[in-house]
Amino acid sequence: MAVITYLEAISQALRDEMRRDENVILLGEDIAVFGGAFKVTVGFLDEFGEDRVIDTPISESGFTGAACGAAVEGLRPVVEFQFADFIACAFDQIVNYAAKNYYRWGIPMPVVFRGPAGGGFRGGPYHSQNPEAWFTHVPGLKVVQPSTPYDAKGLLIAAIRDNNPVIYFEHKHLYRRIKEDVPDEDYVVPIGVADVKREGTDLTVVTYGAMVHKSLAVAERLSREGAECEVVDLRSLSPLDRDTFLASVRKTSRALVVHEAQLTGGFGGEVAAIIAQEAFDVLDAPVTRVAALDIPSPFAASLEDAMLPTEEKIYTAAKNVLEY
Amino acid sequence: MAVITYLEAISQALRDEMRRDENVILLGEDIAVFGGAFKVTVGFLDEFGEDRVIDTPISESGFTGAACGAAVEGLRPVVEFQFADFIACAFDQIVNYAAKNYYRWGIPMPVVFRGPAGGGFRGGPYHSQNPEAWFTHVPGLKVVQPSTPYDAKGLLIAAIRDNNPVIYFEHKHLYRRIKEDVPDEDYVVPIGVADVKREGTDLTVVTYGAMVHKSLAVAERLSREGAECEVVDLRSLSPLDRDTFLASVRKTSRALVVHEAQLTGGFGGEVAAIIAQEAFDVLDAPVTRVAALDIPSPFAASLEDAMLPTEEKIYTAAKNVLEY
Amino acid sequence: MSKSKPTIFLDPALDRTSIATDETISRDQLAVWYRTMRLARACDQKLAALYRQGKIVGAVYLAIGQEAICTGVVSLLNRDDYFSTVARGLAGWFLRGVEPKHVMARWLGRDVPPAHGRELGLFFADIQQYGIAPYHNGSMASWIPSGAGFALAFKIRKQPRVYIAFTGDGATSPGDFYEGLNFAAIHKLPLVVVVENNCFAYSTTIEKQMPVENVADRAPAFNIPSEIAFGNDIFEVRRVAKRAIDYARAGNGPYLVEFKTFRVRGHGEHDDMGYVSADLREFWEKRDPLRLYAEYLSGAGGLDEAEVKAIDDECVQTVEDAVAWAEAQPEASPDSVTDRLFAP
Amino acid sequence: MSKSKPTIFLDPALDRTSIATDETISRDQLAVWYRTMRLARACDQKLAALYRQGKIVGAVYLAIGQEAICTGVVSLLNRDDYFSTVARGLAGWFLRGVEPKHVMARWLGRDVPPAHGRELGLFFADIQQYGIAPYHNGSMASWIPSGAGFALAFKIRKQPRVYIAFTGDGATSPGDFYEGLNFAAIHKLPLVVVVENNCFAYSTTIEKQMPVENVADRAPAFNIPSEIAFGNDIFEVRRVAKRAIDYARAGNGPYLVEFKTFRVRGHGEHDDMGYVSADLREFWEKRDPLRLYAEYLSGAGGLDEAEVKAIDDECVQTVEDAVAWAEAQPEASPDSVTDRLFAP
Ligand SMILES: Cc1ncc(C[n+]2csc(CCOP(=O)(O)OP(=O)(O)O)c2C)c(N)n1
Ligand SMILES: Cc1ncc(C[n+]2csc(CCOP(=O)(O)OP(=O)(O)O)c2C)c(N)n1
Ligand SMILES: [Mg+2]
Ligand SMILES: [Mg+2]
Repeated sequence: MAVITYLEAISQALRDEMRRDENVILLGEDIAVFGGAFKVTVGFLDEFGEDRVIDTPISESGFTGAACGAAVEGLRPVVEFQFADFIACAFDQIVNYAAKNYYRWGIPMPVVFRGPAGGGFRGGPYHSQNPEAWFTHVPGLKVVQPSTPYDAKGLLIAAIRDNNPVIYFEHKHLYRRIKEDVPDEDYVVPIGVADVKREGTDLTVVTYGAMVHKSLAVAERLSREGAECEVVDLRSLSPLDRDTFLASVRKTSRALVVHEAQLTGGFGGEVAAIIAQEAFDVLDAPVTRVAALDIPSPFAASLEDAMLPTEEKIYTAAKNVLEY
Repeated sequence: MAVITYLEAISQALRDEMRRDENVILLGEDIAVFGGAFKVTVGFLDEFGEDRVIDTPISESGFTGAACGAAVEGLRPVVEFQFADFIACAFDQIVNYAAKNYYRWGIPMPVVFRGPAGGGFRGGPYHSQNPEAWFTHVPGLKVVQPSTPYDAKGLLIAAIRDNNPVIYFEHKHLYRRIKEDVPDEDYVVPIGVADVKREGTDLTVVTYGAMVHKSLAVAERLSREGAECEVVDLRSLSPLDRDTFLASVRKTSRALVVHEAQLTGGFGGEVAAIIAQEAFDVLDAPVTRVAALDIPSPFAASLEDAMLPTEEKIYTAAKNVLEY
Repeated sequence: MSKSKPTIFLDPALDRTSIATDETISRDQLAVWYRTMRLARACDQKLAALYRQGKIVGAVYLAIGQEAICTGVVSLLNRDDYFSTVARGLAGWFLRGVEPKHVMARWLGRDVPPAHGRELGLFFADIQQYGIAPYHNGSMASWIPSGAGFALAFKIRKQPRVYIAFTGDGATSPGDFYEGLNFAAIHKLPLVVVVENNCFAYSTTIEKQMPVENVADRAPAFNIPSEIAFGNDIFEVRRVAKRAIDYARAGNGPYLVEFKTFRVRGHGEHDDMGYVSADLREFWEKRDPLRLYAEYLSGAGGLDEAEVKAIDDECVQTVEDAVAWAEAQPEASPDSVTDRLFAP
Repeated sequence: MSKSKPTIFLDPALDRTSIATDETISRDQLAVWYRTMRLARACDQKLAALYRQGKIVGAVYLAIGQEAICTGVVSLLNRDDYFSTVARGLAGWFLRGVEPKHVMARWLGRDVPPAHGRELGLFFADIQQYGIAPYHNGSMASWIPSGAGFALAFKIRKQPRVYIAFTGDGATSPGDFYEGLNFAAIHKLPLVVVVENNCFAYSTTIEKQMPVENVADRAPAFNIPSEIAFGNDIFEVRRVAKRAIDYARAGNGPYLVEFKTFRVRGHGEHDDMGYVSADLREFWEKRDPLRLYAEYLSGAGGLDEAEVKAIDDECVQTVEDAVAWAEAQPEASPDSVTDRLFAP
C-alpha cells in the first residue's frame, strides 16, 4: 500500500500490465521519448523499448485502426489520445471497427483507448470535452471512467485484460489532485460494477468521474444539514450497473444524476430515464439532472465556471429534490 | 399541390433552393454524373453545372471541412453522405468545427449535412445506422429528421436557409414508400417545432422519423380498442420542442418514447428524462421507451426484424403504459 | 460526362490481349487457378440472378472482370499470411478454401459461421480457418490502418509474414489510406497494398478522385516502391505481386501495387452503369481475365478446350449445388440476435 | 533518443547565417516587417512571463524563432486574401493590423471581440476586419479541408484570391491533410499550404512522423508544385512564397511550400524540451530570424543600430502597455455564457 495520485495509479496499472504480459503495447503521440503530455508513461520507453512504446504521428484514425488490427492478432494495445477531444478523429475506427467486430465475426479485439477528458483548467473548446456519450450509444464498446486512484488502477487493469474494446476516460483535473492508499500488487475493479462511494438514506446521487468528488462534498454539506445522500459512482457506463443505482433509489426514493458533460443528450438522460421507468413506483420527487450547460467549453475562467456543474449547482438541485 | 414521395420532396427542396439562391451548392459522392446513390439529385448536374454539383472523392472529412469553409465564405453547401453511416468519417469536422464555430467567433456557417439513415432493408451493420444521438449531444448543431414528404421538403428548405450547421437525417425506408400532397411552391417547416401527427387523450407517443408511421399504425389499432394516442413527431431533435410534448403529456398523463436507433444512450433517454422530470406531477405511469436492441444492425431479415422496433413491440409497450 | 473520356483506355505498355508466362507451372496448378476464377465468376453470375429474383435483398456487388488479381496475389501467399478483400475478392477466398455453399448461405442470411447472419455475404473474416482477417469493411480505406496493425504484430513478433490489403481506387482517397500507409512506412511494416484500379469508384472517374493519373503516383509520399501492372493477366499479377510480397516479407516495409482492371458490372447490381461508355466496355471485354486465361490454357497451357469447358461446367454445377445447400440452411434464429456482442 | 540525431541539421543548400535581398525595398517597409517580427517576439516573451506568474492559466504556446515565415508570407497578400495560422502566427496577425492589446486581453480571457472569452488567445479569426478565417483549430490539419473550402468559394465566384494555410510539420500527418489537399488539387483551388517545419511535432521528431525527409516530398501525391526553403530568412520566405501565391492566384491550383525552421521554446511553456539536443539549439540560435534580420537592417538595410534598438524598445513598451490595457478589461460575464450559440 502506498498513497499515490490518480495519475500514478494509471501509470502503475500500465507498467504492471506491461511487465506481466508482453503483449501489452502502447501507442500514442509523444508517449515514448516525452513520456506523454501528462507524463503518464515517463520511463516506459527505457524499460520496454521502442517496439512496445510507440510514438505515433498525429494520426488518430490511423493508429487506432492499427491498434485494433494488432489486437485481433493477439497484442493488447493501449492507445493514448493526447486529449480525449481528439478521439473524434478516430471516431469511425472505434464505432465501426472496434465496436462491431466481435458481433460480426466472433473474433476478440482486446484494445484500450485512454482519453484524458474533462475541464476545469481553462483548456478551452478543444481540450476540455467529456465525450463519453458519443460512445455509450455504441453497442460493442465498454466505457469506463474512474474517479479515484484505486478505481483508476483497478479499472485500467480490468480494461487491459478485457477481450473487448474498452474506452477509458480519465479526468485530467483529478490527475494530481486526488490521492489515496492503493495496493501495490495488481487487482481488478470489474467493469460493469458501480460503487457506492457514500451511503445514505435520503437521496441517491448517481454520478461518475470528477463529479463524484463534488457530489461527495455536497453530501457532506447536506449531512451537516441533516440529509444523508447516497453517492453511487457508476465507474462503468457501458455495461451499466443498473441494479446498484436502482437499489439505492428504492431505498431513498429520490434521485439526482450528475455529470460534467453537457446536459442534453448526455449519459445522464439514459440514467434518469432508467430510474424514472424502473423506480417509478417509489419516486417521491422527479429525477433531476445536473450537468454542464449546452455550449462548447469556453476558455475564460468566468465562463468555464459558469458552464460547468459546480458544488453550488449540485447542492441547489439536491435541495430541490429533497424538499420536493 | 401534387402527390410526391418523400424522396421527391427532398429533390424538390434542393432544386428549388438551388434555383432561388446561387449560393446553394451540393457536394457528395456520386451525386453529379450518377445523380446520387438514391437518385435524389438526378438531372442536377445538367441544370446547375459542375461548379454547383460536385462529385467528390471518398473523403467525408475532407469535403465536410471544405463545405464548412465555403459556408463561412457565404456559400450554402448541402453535403450528401452516401449513407448516414459514413458521417462517422466526418465526425471531427462536424462536432469540432461546424458545431463550435459560431460560439467561438460569431461568424455564421450555413451548411447542411444530409444523411440517408435507417434500417429495415437488410443493409447490414454499415448501411442501416441511425446516428442522430451522436450529434444531439453536441451544442451548436441543429439536428432534424422528417417523417413525411411535407416535412421533408419544408425542413430541408429551412435547413438550407438556416445560418447554422444543420444535420438532416432522411430515412431511406421512407424514400419511395411514403407519399402525400405537397405544395409546389416553397415553404418552410420551422426547425425546432414539433408536430402533433395525431391527437389523442390517453397516451402521448413521442417519436420521429420512420417510427412516426409505425406509431400511427399502432395508434389506429389502439383506437379501435378504445384508447386514443397522441402522436408527437419531434421533427427537430436539436433544438428540441419540449413544450409540445410536455403539453401533450400534461393532457394524457402517460408517455411512450419511440425511436429506431438503439435504446441505450439514444435520444429517447433525453426525451424520457425531460418528461419524467418536468411532468412528474401528472404522470400516471412510468415513461417507457421502445427502441432497437443494443447491438449493431444485423443483415439477415430474421435478425434485423428482431432488432428493430416493430409495431408489435410498440403496441405491447403502449398497452403496458395504458394499463399501468 | 465520363463518356468524353479519351479513347486511350490503358497505357499501351500495359495493354495486352493475350497472355503468357515464363514460370514453369504444372497443368494441375494452372487448372486450380482457372477453376478458382471461374468459380468466382459463376458465383457472381448466380448472385446477380438471385438478386434479380429478389432472393437476395439489399444489394449485391460483383467482381466480374477482376478475378485475376486476387487469384494471382493469393496464389503467392503462405498459409500464415493474412489478407483482406473489399467487395471484389471472392476468388481470393476460394483459393484459400472457402466453400461456395457457405458464401451463398451467407448472402442468403443463413445461420452459418462466422457471421451467423450478422453480415452481408460480401464480407468475410475467418482468421483461424482461412487467414482472412477481420477488418472494418464499412468505411473505405479503414482497412489500411488495421492492415498496418496486423503487420505491426508480425514485426513485433519477428514473424516473416505479410498482410495484403486489397483496395479499390476509390478507397485510396480517404485519410485512412494516408494515415495507415504512413504508419506502415515509418515502421517498415510488411503491408502490401494491392490497388484494384477498375476505372471507377461507384460512378466516379479517376479524374474526379485524384489529381494524379495513377494511384501508384502517390507512393513517393510514403517513400515506398510501387508498380503499375495489367490486372487481367494472372501471370503478370503473380510476377509483380511476388516482388511486392518478397520485399515486404524481407522487412523492407510496405509496397504498393496498382493493377489496372475494369468493373464489368455496375457498382452493385442495382447500378445500370449509364455512366460507362460503350467503347470502354468493349475495350475491356476483349481483355476479360477469364477469356485471356482460357485462351492461354487451351493453347500454351496444354489443356484442351474440352478440359477447360469441363471446369466451366463443373463450376456452374458447384454453384447450383451451393445455392441448393444454402437455401436449405436455417435462418438465424431471432432469439440469437443479442448473442455474441461481447467476447468473454 | 533525438539526441543521437546526425549533426547536419539543415541541408547545406538551405543553410545561411546572414541574409540579403535583391528586391528594392524601402527602409520604411523594412522597418515595418522588423517591427512586426519584433513585436511578436516581445509579445511571446511576455506571454511566457505571464504564464510563469500564473496570470495566464492553462498553457501558452510561443512562436519564438519562426517569426520570419508568417511575416514574409503575409507581407505578400492582398487585403482580400485569407489566411489561417495554427499556434505560431502572431506576427502574421500583427501585419494585418491586429493589436497586441487585444491579443493580450484574449490570452487573459477578457471580454473582447471576437471571442469574448470563449477561446484561447492562441486562436484568432476575424474575417471582416483582418481576413483571418475561422477554421477548426482543435484537431491538427482540420484546416486544410476548410482552406480548400474557402478557396473553392473563391474559384466558384471567379475571384482572384488565395487562401494560405499555415501548418506545422506534425499537422501534415493526419488524414485531413491528405483529403483536403487532394480535393484542392483535383479542383485546382487557390490554396497555398505553408509548412513551418520546426523539427518537431511536440516532442516527436520528423523521422517518427513521416517516412520521407521533407514534407515537400509528398507533393507528387497531389501532383502539385512544392519548394523547400530556409524559413528564418524573411527575404527567402518572400521569394519562395511569391511564386506559390502567384501560381495559385493564377488558377493553377494548390502549391506547397516547406520552410525549415526551429521552435526555440517548448511545444508550450510547460515543456522543458528535454528531448532537444544542445547542438540543435545552438545551431538554430545562430540562425535566429530576428538576429539575421537585425544584422541585415543595420548593414545593407540602411538603418543604424540605434534605429533598430529603438524599434526593439518600442515593441517592448507596446507589449507592456498592451498587458496593462488588457488587465483593465472586464472578464466575460458569466451571464453571457450561453449567448451566441446559434446564428440568427
Ligand atoms: C467512407 C465511405 N464512404 C462511402 C462509401 C460508399 N461506397 C462503398 S464502395 C464505394 C466506391 C468504392 O470504389 P473503389 O474503392 O474504387 O472500389 P470498387 O467498388 O471500384 O471495387 C463507395 C463510395 C463507403 N463504403 N465508405
Ligand atoms: C488531431 C490532433 N491530435 C493531437 C493534437 C495535440 N497537438 C497539438 S499541437 C501538436 C503538435 C503539432 O506539431 P506541428 O504540427 O509540427 O506544429 P508545431 O507545434 O511544431 O508548430 C499536437 C500533437 C491535436 N491538436 N490534434
Ligand atoms: Mg474502383
Ligand atoms: Mg512542428
